This record gives sequence, C-alpha cells and structure tokens, in this order.
Amino acid sequence: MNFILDYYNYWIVVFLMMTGFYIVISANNLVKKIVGLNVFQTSVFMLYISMGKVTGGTAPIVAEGVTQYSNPLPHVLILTAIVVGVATTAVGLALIVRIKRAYGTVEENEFDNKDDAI
Amino acid sequence: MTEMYAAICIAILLVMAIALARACYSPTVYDRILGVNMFGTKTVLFIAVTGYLMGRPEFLDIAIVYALINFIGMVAVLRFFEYTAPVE
Amino acid sequence: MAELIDLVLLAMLALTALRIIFLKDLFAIVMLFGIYSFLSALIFVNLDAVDVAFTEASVGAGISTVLMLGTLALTGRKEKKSSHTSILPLIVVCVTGAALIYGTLDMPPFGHPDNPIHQHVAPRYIEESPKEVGLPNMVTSVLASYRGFDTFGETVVVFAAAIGVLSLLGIRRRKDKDTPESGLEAHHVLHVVAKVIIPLVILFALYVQFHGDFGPGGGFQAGVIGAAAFILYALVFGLPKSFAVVSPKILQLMASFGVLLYASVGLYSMFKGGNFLDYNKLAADPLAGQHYGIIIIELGVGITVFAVMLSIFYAFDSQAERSNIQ
Amino acid sequence: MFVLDIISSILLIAGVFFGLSGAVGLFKFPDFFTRVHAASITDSIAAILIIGGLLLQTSFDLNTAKLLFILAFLMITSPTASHALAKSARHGGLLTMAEVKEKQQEQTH
Repeated sequence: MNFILDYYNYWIVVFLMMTGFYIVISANNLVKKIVGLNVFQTSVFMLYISMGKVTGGTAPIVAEGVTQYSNPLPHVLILTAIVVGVATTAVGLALIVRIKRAYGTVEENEFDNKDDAI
Repeated sequence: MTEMYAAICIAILLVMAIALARACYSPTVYDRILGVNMFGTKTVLFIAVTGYLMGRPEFLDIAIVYALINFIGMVAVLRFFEYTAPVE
Repeated sequence: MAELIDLVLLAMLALTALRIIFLKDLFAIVMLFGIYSFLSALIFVNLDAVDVAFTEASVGAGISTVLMLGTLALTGRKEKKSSHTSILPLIVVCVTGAALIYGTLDMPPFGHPDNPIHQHVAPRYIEESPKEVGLPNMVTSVLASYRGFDTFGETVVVFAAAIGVLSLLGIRRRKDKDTPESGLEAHHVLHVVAKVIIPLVILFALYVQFHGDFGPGGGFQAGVIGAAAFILYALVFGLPKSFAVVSPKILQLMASFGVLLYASVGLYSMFKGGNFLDYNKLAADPLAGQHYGIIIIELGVGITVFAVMLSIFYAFDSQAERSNIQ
Repeated sequence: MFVLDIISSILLIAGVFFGLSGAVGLFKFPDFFTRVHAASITDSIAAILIIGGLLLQTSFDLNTAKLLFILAFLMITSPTASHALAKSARHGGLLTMAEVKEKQQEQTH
C-alpha cells in the first residue's frame, strides 16, 4: 500500500500526459487538439507540484506554530507557467479562427485535401 | 471537530462525484451544464471545509474565486450556446 | 486524510480526461475541460500550492474555457468522424506511457522530506526569505524578488501573446447603430444580478492584488479576476457597451504601461547604483526597498495581465458576434 | 464551546444531507426542469447550512467576513444561474415531461 501511495501521483500524471498526447495525435478537430495540449500541460504542472509537496507540511505562507513548509520553488515556476500557458492557448485558438476563415473547416484531413487540390 | 470535517469532506466529495457523472453522461446538453454548475458550487463548499480540516482557514479566497469563475463560466456557456444550434 | 482526498481527486481527474477522448460534441468537451481545470486546482490546494490553485482556478478554468467557447461559436460544435486509424496512436501512447511509468519507479517517493528537491535552494527561501524580503508569503517573495528577472520575462511573453492575437484577429467595432443588441438581452434577472456582482468582483480583484504579499494572490491572479469582471459585463450587456466602458485603445496602452512600469523599477534600481531589479537600493532601508519594489512590480504585472486578457477576449468575442450576425 | 460544536455539526450534517439528496435528484427525476428544481434548491440550502456551520467555528475575524462574502455570493449567483439555464432551455425548445406526453397523445390520435 505504501508503495502505491509513494508513486500514485506520478502514475496519474503519466496517465494524464498520455491521455493528452493521445488526443493531440489522434483527434481530427483542431479545437480538440488544443484541449489535448492543455490536458498535457496540466499534467506537467501536476508533476511539479507533486514533487514540491512535503508530507505533514503546509502552504508556504508563514504562520505561527508551523515548522514544516512545502517547497515554494515549484509553485513559483508553475504559477507563471499557467499564465503563459493560457496566453499560448489564446494564440493557438486565434490561429484556428484564421484557419476556419481561410479554409472553411477546422478538420485536419479536410484542409489537407484542400491544400493538395491547389 | 476534525473527524467531523473529514466526514463532511468525504460526503461532499461523493456529491461532487455524482455531479461529475451527470456532466459526463447526460441526456441533454442542459443537463450537462446543470451538472457542471452543481459541481462548481459543491467545490466552493469543499474548499471552505478543507480549509478548516487542514487548520489554515485563511485560504477561503480560493473558494471566492471558484464561486466567481463558476458563475462567469455559466454565463459564457449560455451566451455562446445561443450561437450554436442545439443538437439533441 | 489529505492522502485520501488526493487519491479520490486524482481518480476523478483521470476519469474526466478519459471521458474527453470519447466525446464527439466539442461543446461538452470544453465544459469537461472546465471541470478538469477546477479539479486540478482543487488538487493544487490539497498539495499546499494555494497560489498555483488560485491561478489555475481563475486562468485555466475561467479564461481558457471562455476563449474556447468563443472559438466554438466560430468553428461549429461537432467533431467529424476521423479518417485516421486510431491503432497507431494507441500503440505509440502505450509504449511511451510504459516507458514513463518505468521511469517513475526511480523517482523519490512522494512527499518525503529528504527528497533531493528539498535539499538545495528551497531551504534558503523558506528560512531566509521572511527575513530578507520581509513578506510572509514565500511564493510572492520568490516570484517578485529572487526570481524577478524570470517573472519579467513571463510578463513580456504574455504581452507578446496579446500582440500575436491582435495581429491575427484584430478587434472590430461595429459602426452602424441599427444592428441588433448583442449580449443576453432576454435575461433580465441576469442583468440585475450582474450589476450587483461586478463591483464586488472588482473590489475582490483589488484585494487580491494588494493582499498578495500576505496571503495567496498577486498580480497575475488579480489581473485575471479584474478581467473576468469586465468579461462578465461584456457577456451580459454586449460588446458595444463594454467598449464604451473600457475601449480597446486604452487596453493596448495599459498593457504596454504595465511592462514599462516593471522595467522602469529595474532601471531605477540600476540608476541608484544596484543591479537590475535590485530592490534593496530603492529605499534607505533594504526591507522597505523590497516592499516598494514588490508592490510596484506586482502592480505592473496586474495591469498588463488585466489588459492582455481583456483584449484577447475582445478579439474573440468581436469575431464571434460579427460572424453570427451576418 | 461544546454546545457550539454540536450545533455546527448538526448544521454541517444537514447541509451534506441536502447536498446528497440534490445529487440523487439529478439522476432520479424524469425531465430537465424537475432536475433543475432539485439541483438549485438543494444547492442553496446546502450552502447556507454548511457555511453557517463553519461560521460558528470562527472567532469574528477576517475569516468570518470571507465566509459571509462567499455565502452572499452563492446566494446571489446560484439561483440566477439556475434561472438563466432553465430559461434558455425553455427558449431552446425543451419540453417538460407532461408536454411531451401531450404531444405524443396528439400524434397518436
């Protein structure tokens, strides 16, 4: 049981990562691909935060009577990564809107065919 | 009191799981939105209770953000839903 | 107890992700993605990362979901049948996953205080930062002071993303007054409630901005929450009215002003004889200097993030309204 | 203090009970409008009871204010959201179970 608890977080992270990866490579629709990318991205966040957790620790904000804090460094890295992540997602979605306007579709195989036709 | 909070937490988790199931498998799109909304309000309560369970209730700010974002998400869904014709 | 909550929440997260694969209705996918973000923020709370949870709840669940919904309004909500075979991706994913699982067995056990990550750099932040920077929230001190240069880079990236989105889409104002009112005009209750809620939300955003030194929060979160208040206004009352309140021109100025404010703090500290972003030189007392520096750069970050998020939303929403009225 | 603990326990348990019954209603009721009814009413009462239970554990500081703020916020937004959802479902052409039955009878006649 201890063995499972020690690695459970990492296994779920790998599972989520692979789920996101699968959506990205198998989905035909570009919006779904972006959702897959976001799932993947969140799994990486989860990995960092899991590594920063200390059992019996508490949030890294100074309080009276607390001696054990969790590691604040991964929190800082991930906090900024989330904001940058949504910024890149927005750029990706903007590209999708332009693709829709240029090709009339956001399905990968359909605009591939249109490219070949030209 | 800690055991009490723990029991309440587990019960709210159960409610959240049911709401999640409704959001995942639903007959109409409106049921799905309903499930998402219920999930959101239950999360607010869950965070409030866990704050007391962990002994650091000053993190109630996060519960406020949840309540706010839940409402905005709901309004956004209704707004953009009008543009896309219902399928069911 | 924390382990049990962790177990259950992670399982729910995995099930949600799994369900996303099999759904064909993109609308449902985006809503499940909203739940996914909410759940991951809950897990962050449970793993003691309150600041990260704050950001994920407001940015991931709020802004991303709204933007994706706006995109769906433009691109349609049904995924068509894929022509790909799904066997090959499945094999690739399974092989990669197995390799990664094999790799995790070499990881240090979860939550152990003697893990390598807790031995270097972090102890210094935990022990010294309350004395050196003088703030109870270590995440804010590391973010704004120790790693201030890094955060400056992130702010510039966010600014660059706004430039990217605006150059791809642009914000279109409708000139003619006769076009039907946009927004949820049929929902009268929503109008009244939004009028009550929006001032409260703006007040809360200011609280998060200036209380970020002592509790969870800071410029990034406050900017997003402030933007969320105006997004709510634009959703309920329609874009033209929202343009009258905060025009896109002002937002562009605000976005660049925030970045410049951040950079000017760095330049000022150089002018005072320190390094770039060396807050100790800002005032006679190093601790007071740290305080001034952190408050000003958090303000810069907040202004930039607010302006960027709101103008990105304007860009998507104006596209959605335009194409659906025609 | 002991009395306060008992009262707040009762409030918390009652809140969770209503929450659970609402969740069951989400699956058990026959059509969408009854399900909205189940979900929205229990949402409100559960929020009142649970936050009320927590309020009794605070000692009139910032946390009390925050809890009251959350309560007020939920009281305003949650019924509004349910109302807006039901309204747009109605406008979107969703029928209640009785109306569906009526329609079927008309078609058979």
